[in-house]
Amino acid sequence: MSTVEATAGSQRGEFSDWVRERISHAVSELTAATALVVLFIALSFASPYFLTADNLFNIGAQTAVIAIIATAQTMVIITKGIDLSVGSVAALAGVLGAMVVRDLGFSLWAATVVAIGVGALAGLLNGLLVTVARIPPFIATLGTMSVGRGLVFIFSGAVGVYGLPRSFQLLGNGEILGIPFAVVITVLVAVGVAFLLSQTRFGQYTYAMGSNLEAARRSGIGVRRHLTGVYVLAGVLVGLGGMIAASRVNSGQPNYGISLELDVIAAAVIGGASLFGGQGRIVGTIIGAFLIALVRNGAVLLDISIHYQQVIVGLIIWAAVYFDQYRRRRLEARG
Amino acid sequence: MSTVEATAGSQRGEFSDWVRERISHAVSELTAATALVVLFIALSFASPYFLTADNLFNIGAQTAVIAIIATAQTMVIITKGIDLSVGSVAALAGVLGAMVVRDLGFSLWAATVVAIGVGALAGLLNGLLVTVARIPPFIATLGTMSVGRGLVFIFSGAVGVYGLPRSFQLLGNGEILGIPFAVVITVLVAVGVAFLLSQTRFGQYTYAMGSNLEAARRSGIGVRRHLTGVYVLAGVLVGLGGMIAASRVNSGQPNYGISLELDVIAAAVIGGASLFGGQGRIVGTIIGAFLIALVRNGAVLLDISIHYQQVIVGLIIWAAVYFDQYRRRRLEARG
Amino acid sequence: MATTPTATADSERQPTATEPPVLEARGIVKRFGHVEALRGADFTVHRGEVVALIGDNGAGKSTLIKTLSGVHPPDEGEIRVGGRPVQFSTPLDARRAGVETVYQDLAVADDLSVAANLYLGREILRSGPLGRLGLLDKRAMRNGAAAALDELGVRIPRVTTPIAMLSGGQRQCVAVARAIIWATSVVILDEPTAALGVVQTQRVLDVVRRARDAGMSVVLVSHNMPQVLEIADRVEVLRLGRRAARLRTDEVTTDDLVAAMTGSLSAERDER
Amino acid sequence: MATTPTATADSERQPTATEPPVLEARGIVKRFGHVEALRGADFTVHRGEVVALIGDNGAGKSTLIKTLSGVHPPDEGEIRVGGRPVQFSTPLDARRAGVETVYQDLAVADDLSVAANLYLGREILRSGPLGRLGLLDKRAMRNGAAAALDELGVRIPRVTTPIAMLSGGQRQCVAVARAIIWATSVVILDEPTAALGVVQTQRVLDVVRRARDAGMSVVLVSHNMPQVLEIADRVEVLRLGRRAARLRTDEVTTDDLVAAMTGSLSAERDER
Amino acid sequence: GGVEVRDGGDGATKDASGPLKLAVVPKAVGADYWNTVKAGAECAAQRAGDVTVQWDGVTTETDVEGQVNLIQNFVTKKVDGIVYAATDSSALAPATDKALAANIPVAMIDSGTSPQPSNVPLFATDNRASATEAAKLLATELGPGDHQVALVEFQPGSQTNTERVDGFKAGLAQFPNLKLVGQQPSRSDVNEARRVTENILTANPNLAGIFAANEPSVLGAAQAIQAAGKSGKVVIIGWDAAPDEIAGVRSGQISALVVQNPFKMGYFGVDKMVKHLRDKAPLASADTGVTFVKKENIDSAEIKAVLEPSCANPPVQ
Ligand SMILES: Nc1ncnc2c1ncn2[C@@H]1O[C@H](COP(=O)(O)OP(=O)(O)OP(=O)(O)O)[C@@H](O)[C@H]1O
Ligand SMILES: Nc1ncnc2c1ncn2[C@@H]1O[C@H](COP(=O)(O)OP(=O)(O)OP(=O)(O)O)[C@@H](O)[C@H]1O
Ligand SMILES: [Mg+2]
Ligand SMILES: [Mg+2]
Repeated sequence: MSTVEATAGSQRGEFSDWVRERISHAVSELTAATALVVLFIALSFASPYFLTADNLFNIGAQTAVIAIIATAQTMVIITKGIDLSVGSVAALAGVLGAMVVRDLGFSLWAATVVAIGVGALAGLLNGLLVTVARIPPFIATLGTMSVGRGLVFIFSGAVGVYGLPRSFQLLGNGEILGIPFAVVITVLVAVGVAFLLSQTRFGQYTYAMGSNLEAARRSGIGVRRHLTGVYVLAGVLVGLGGMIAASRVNSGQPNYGISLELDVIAAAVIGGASLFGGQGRIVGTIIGAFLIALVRNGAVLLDISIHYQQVIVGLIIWAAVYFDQYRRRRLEARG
Repeated sequence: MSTVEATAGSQRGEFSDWVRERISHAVSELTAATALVVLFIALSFASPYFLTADNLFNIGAQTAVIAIIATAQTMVIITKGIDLSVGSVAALAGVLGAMVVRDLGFSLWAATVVAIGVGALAGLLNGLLVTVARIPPFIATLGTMSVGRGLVFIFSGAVGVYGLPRSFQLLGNGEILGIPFAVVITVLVAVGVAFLLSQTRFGQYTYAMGSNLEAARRSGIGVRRHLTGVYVLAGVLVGLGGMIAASRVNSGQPNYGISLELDVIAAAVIGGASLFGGQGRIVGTIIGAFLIALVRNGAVLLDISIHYQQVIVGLIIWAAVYFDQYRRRRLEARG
Repeated sequence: MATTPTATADSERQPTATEPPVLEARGIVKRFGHVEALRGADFTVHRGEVVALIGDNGAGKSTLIKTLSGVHPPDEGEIRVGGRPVQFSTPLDARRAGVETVYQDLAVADDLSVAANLYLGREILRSGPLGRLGLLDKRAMRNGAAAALDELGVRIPRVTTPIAMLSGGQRQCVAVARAIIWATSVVILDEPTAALGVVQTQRVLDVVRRARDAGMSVVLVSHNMPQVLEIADRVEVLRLGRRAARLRTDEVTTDDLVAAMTGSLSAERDER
Repeated sequence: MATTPTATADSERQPTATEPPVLEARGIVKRFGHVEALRGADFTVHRGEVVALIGDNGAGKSTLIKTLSGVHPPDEGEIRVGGRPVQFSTPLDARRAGVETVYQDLAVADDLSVAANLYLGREILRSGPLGRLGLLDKRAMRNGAAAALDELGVRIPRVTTPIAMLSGGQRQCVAVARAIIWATSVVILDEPTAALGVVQTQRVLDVVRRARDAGMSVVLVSHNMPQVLEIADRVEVLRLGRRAARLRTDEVTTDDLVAAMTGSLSAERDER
Repeated sequence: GGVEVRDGGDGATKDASGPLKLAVVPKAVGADYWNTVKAGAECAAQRAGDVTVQWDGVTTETDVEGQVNLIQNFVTKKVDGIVYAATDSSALAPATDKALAANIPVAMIDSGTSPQPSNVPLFATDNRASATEAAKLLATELGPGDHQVALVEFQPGSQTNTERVDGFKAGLAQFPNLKLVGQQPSRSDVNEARRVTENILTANPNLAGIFAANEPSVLGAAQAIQAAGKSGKVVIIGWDAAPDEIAGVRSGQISALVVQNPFKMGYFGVDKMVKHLRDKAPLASADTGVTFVKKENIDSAEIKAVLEPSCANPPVQ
């Protein structure tokens, strides 16, 4: 009783620490990832059509836009923000992108630049509303959502933008070496943003601002500039996503993306992001997006009606997050 | 320089303190209230039809459901929660309320009890998901939103519930002494909940849990029970609101309330509630709800197209919250 | 010091006490992920004594206190009240057993007023039927809060001020006042005077003495060794999640205490 | 005490100092709503001295410090650095002027690791072009953080632990270490040792002395009068938002300090 | 045999006499109209025998991408044929192409694609022409003299909505005595339709007529007019034939309804597809026609067949 062991956690060796840390980091994704794998295997058995290259690429292409926009949303959520305007802004970007092709004869790539620019501007607006006007993100982006949708209607005259050349479809329907172009873009975006968040100063500041904005400010971080930067970058991705969506349906759709924000927020949160800021990783978000997509795909393959699909999606959202929370608590409570 | 005045803030007299406190409490509502008054006066001049008893009662009746559900939402927001399921649950309550009248011959009042019961059950589910399963409110209620909508479609067969007796309309279209019944109910609900929040222990706990859940727990508050109670009470009001909405259109509509959650959250936040919990008052929420309703009413009276309406609603949301934040900062910074 | 006689009387009673300890922890283990904050910690408080719980930063003092007040259920070990094993699964359980705690992280609700925080969980209701409906008697709570804070000598703008607007010391005063108002059997104070001014600190120590004289037990966590020696009857030292020593304050010096905390002295006298 | 000679040298230089103070506040007024936290506060630090800023709870110490470090722009009054008036509108401005601060409410990012917090706002980037892209050198930061914490004698599970998991004292050590690593001209410490253990407290005081010896100025807020007398060259007393006294530590006792804080003594010597 | 004849998951077979599995996709689920389409499709399946209909759709007509994905998922599933109503003519064209490329024949109902491949038939009514007809009907009901009229549309930006609005306005243009004083959307929500109509009535106390472009819009507009005590004084021309709409026509609240023949669309879609698959019959488009339902003709046998379709007596001649 009178001797004291000195075996503190700090002396157990660097490597095992590193391993433990990796595991604890991966926990939040693990649940979603496990769910994804289970669902994947279940569907492979349940439907003979599921495990075909075509179907898997389809799922990839179908999920691309959601995944890209969910990536953007994750960045914003990490800063303790939220972006409700993603749907409107994606529609605005897609419609304007389609219009410059149809009316001004822009090439697909020039149009993509325009769409990205539209997204960036919307992001800048969101960022300035949050940082300069100090409007809470929920309200700032709710306003942008409403204004954005109004602008889409005004610009397009509330009519879809049709009559686009076939080349317009390349972004959404084209392939590289048999892999859908949209999937390639999604992978690039996800990897890029994941790298940015985990390995760079910009990412560090993003987490810091979400964790404690005042601490970040007192640490001399230019929080206005950086927070605005996050919104702009998110806007860029949303613009890109909107353009891909337009390209996939070969037209600019003024009604695109209604309630898209809920889907992408769900993807981020299923993937372990916290709406109270400071937490979230892209790999989790991507898994979350695919989890939702897989449920939808599987439901069609198994002939489950949309009504039951909605019930099932709800149950899966609950289950994924429940087990995630449960694991985290267990890990915190017992190791 | 060597004497020290003893005139601390605490010695300035109780009454002036009380006055100052009232003012500072009212600040958050003041901005929204000012906006409401300004808009009211502007509309009185802009449209000769605005300032008629008929139109004002119409606005009241049109806003009743939103105001009731926004009241429910405010309670949840004060606890640092959010309820995305209000639209689905209101639809479910309205559809089931209409179905028991049509298929089982229930009276309107019995059907209202059923609708309230449906809301209470949904609230209980939300509450248990949040407190027992420890799923964050955003996700818990997102799931309920999806499941609830699925159930509405399944129960109703995705068709409106028609063929209701005329008496079914009483709740939404009846009048007492010339005042729409729905308005009377809204006033009762708002006053009741405002009293509950500001004068009772239940209200005190609601703010405490939203401000610091852990502190509330350590203070011996049964946080599970109380938080669940808040969700149940919110569900009751949502069920009531759904029934009034169904009664107003004399049918159960499975599509009712899509994106209603955004409207009611906007009303609450415009009225000074904080999504980070601990803050919010019913007066503000009611003002917020009427502000939005007035914008929509005015836009139609002035024949502004929906496109510009959306832009204007966005601008008003920004402006109301911007000035609210600005005033609060000024008040905090300078007195 | 005016209280020395009492302290002596108490400490004389202790070693041979037949009365079981009011609060006792045995072999408490508590893990957070892969960090083992408590590794079989023991702790004892008898009736009417002031026990200081000391230890290095990160020794596990706050964690031990949280298990004693029902915030963290322990992973292993048992807690006894008056000799009988109990399960504190919520803070309310501990409170019902008469244990009142000031936490190091204060645990106050920032948006609520000072008065509301003082009465949180124990609101004064109106008398009569209105009270049974849960109607608050706000005036009574304001007056009670003002009186309690006066006793600790804190200058606070008004009791209706939200806690968020208080200075560090003012916040701490509110937390201390809250525990002291409600204490019936054991008061646990986790570094209660860390942010307090000289005068307020003395007032808190006075209150602690009065509580002891009234037969209550006080557990005091502090890094201020002179303060510990001044106020405590006994000291228990926690090191790396275990009890490393139990000392009588009338037998030790500051240096002994430091030695015990850092591990150069080990004076655990096992009573079992 | 080993530092007395230096202290004396410094304090001799002061009264007749031709060199302007490194940091000076004049007539600072700061209001929060209807609370006037500062009512014309003055404050002076010269080069190479340790000044203690003391005062009752709620006297306005933390608020004064926040105006000096750019967190709260003052409503009235001016701040001078090396005699020249400056406008600190953000903490970065103060930092650029060489003022480094440990806040009473710590201001750390709970979700970030200990190492990330230590380097927050001053991350080490990889060398070469990757660094120019903002790529972090995480290993260097981990090592640097471990070394800095070792110096303060803190036992922290690992530098990759999120701050949220640390004990109160461990958190404070991180905050202190952060300010000390980066200080170049003035270090302001708002109750830096409130939650620290005996050993850690001594280390912090050692660091303060070394900083002073290296020509830096240190502002220390503390409620621990013996500590103030031990470490500070000079004391400024704040009362009800104003400077109530300026004292030399070699001329006063604890009782004098308490008297000054509570208002029974007023010893403001106006230099202007 | 029942309607849902399961084939044990082995739907890949193209054996002409074997069981067939068809996907039938509406623009959106959740309206009386589409349920009638479903009834028609299932009726045809039942009559043909050994045909399974998989009915699935998105929840809102605006979810164009969702429908693209859905069609694609059906192609993956290798159904024998796809019968669907395009939420957007241009956006769904590639989806149709992909199905055809996978050797899955496609038939369109209600709304086609543009371009419409020659081997893909369209069984539909012309929204635009019918809406123009509705405007003429409104003019007739109101009679000579200057009148104020309003339009309650449902979802701006969706193609059906655009067609009906354009058609109606084109019709109005022929009547200079009719002035369009208000145009607001209901977002296919009865409460919303009621709200905007109330506000339009407030702003235009002399409003004489309303055209409401789909089921929820009609119901909400009728509610608002009734609540304002203007039943019968404001002429309503509506669209679709939900039970309460029919009741409104009977009571005189609603002057006329433009009623398509959704049963026939569903029936034709499945029937022609089955014949194509089994008998190699060529697929050819057909107009399924519209009916104008008024108080006078509501009880005629022909209208009854359209309003209350049953598989015993399908309105498919
Ligand atoms: N953000 C704020 N909002 C409103 N009032 C504030 C705020 N910050 C400080 N105050 C008030 O200003 C006064 C001075 O506070 P300050 O924190 O400067 O005191 P202090 O001297 O640091 O006290 P302590 O020793 O307790 O830390 C207090 O009465 C406090 O209530
Ligand atoms: N919630 C938690 N999650 C993870 N680790 C924790 C948690 N709480 C405490 N710890 C760890 O447990 C150990 C003991 O912490 P504790 O707060 O009990 O120390 P303490 O003795 O109170 O120290 P101090 O004197 O600094 O307040 C520390 O190493 C800390 O990192
Ligand atoms: Mg502690
Ligand atoms: Mg302070």
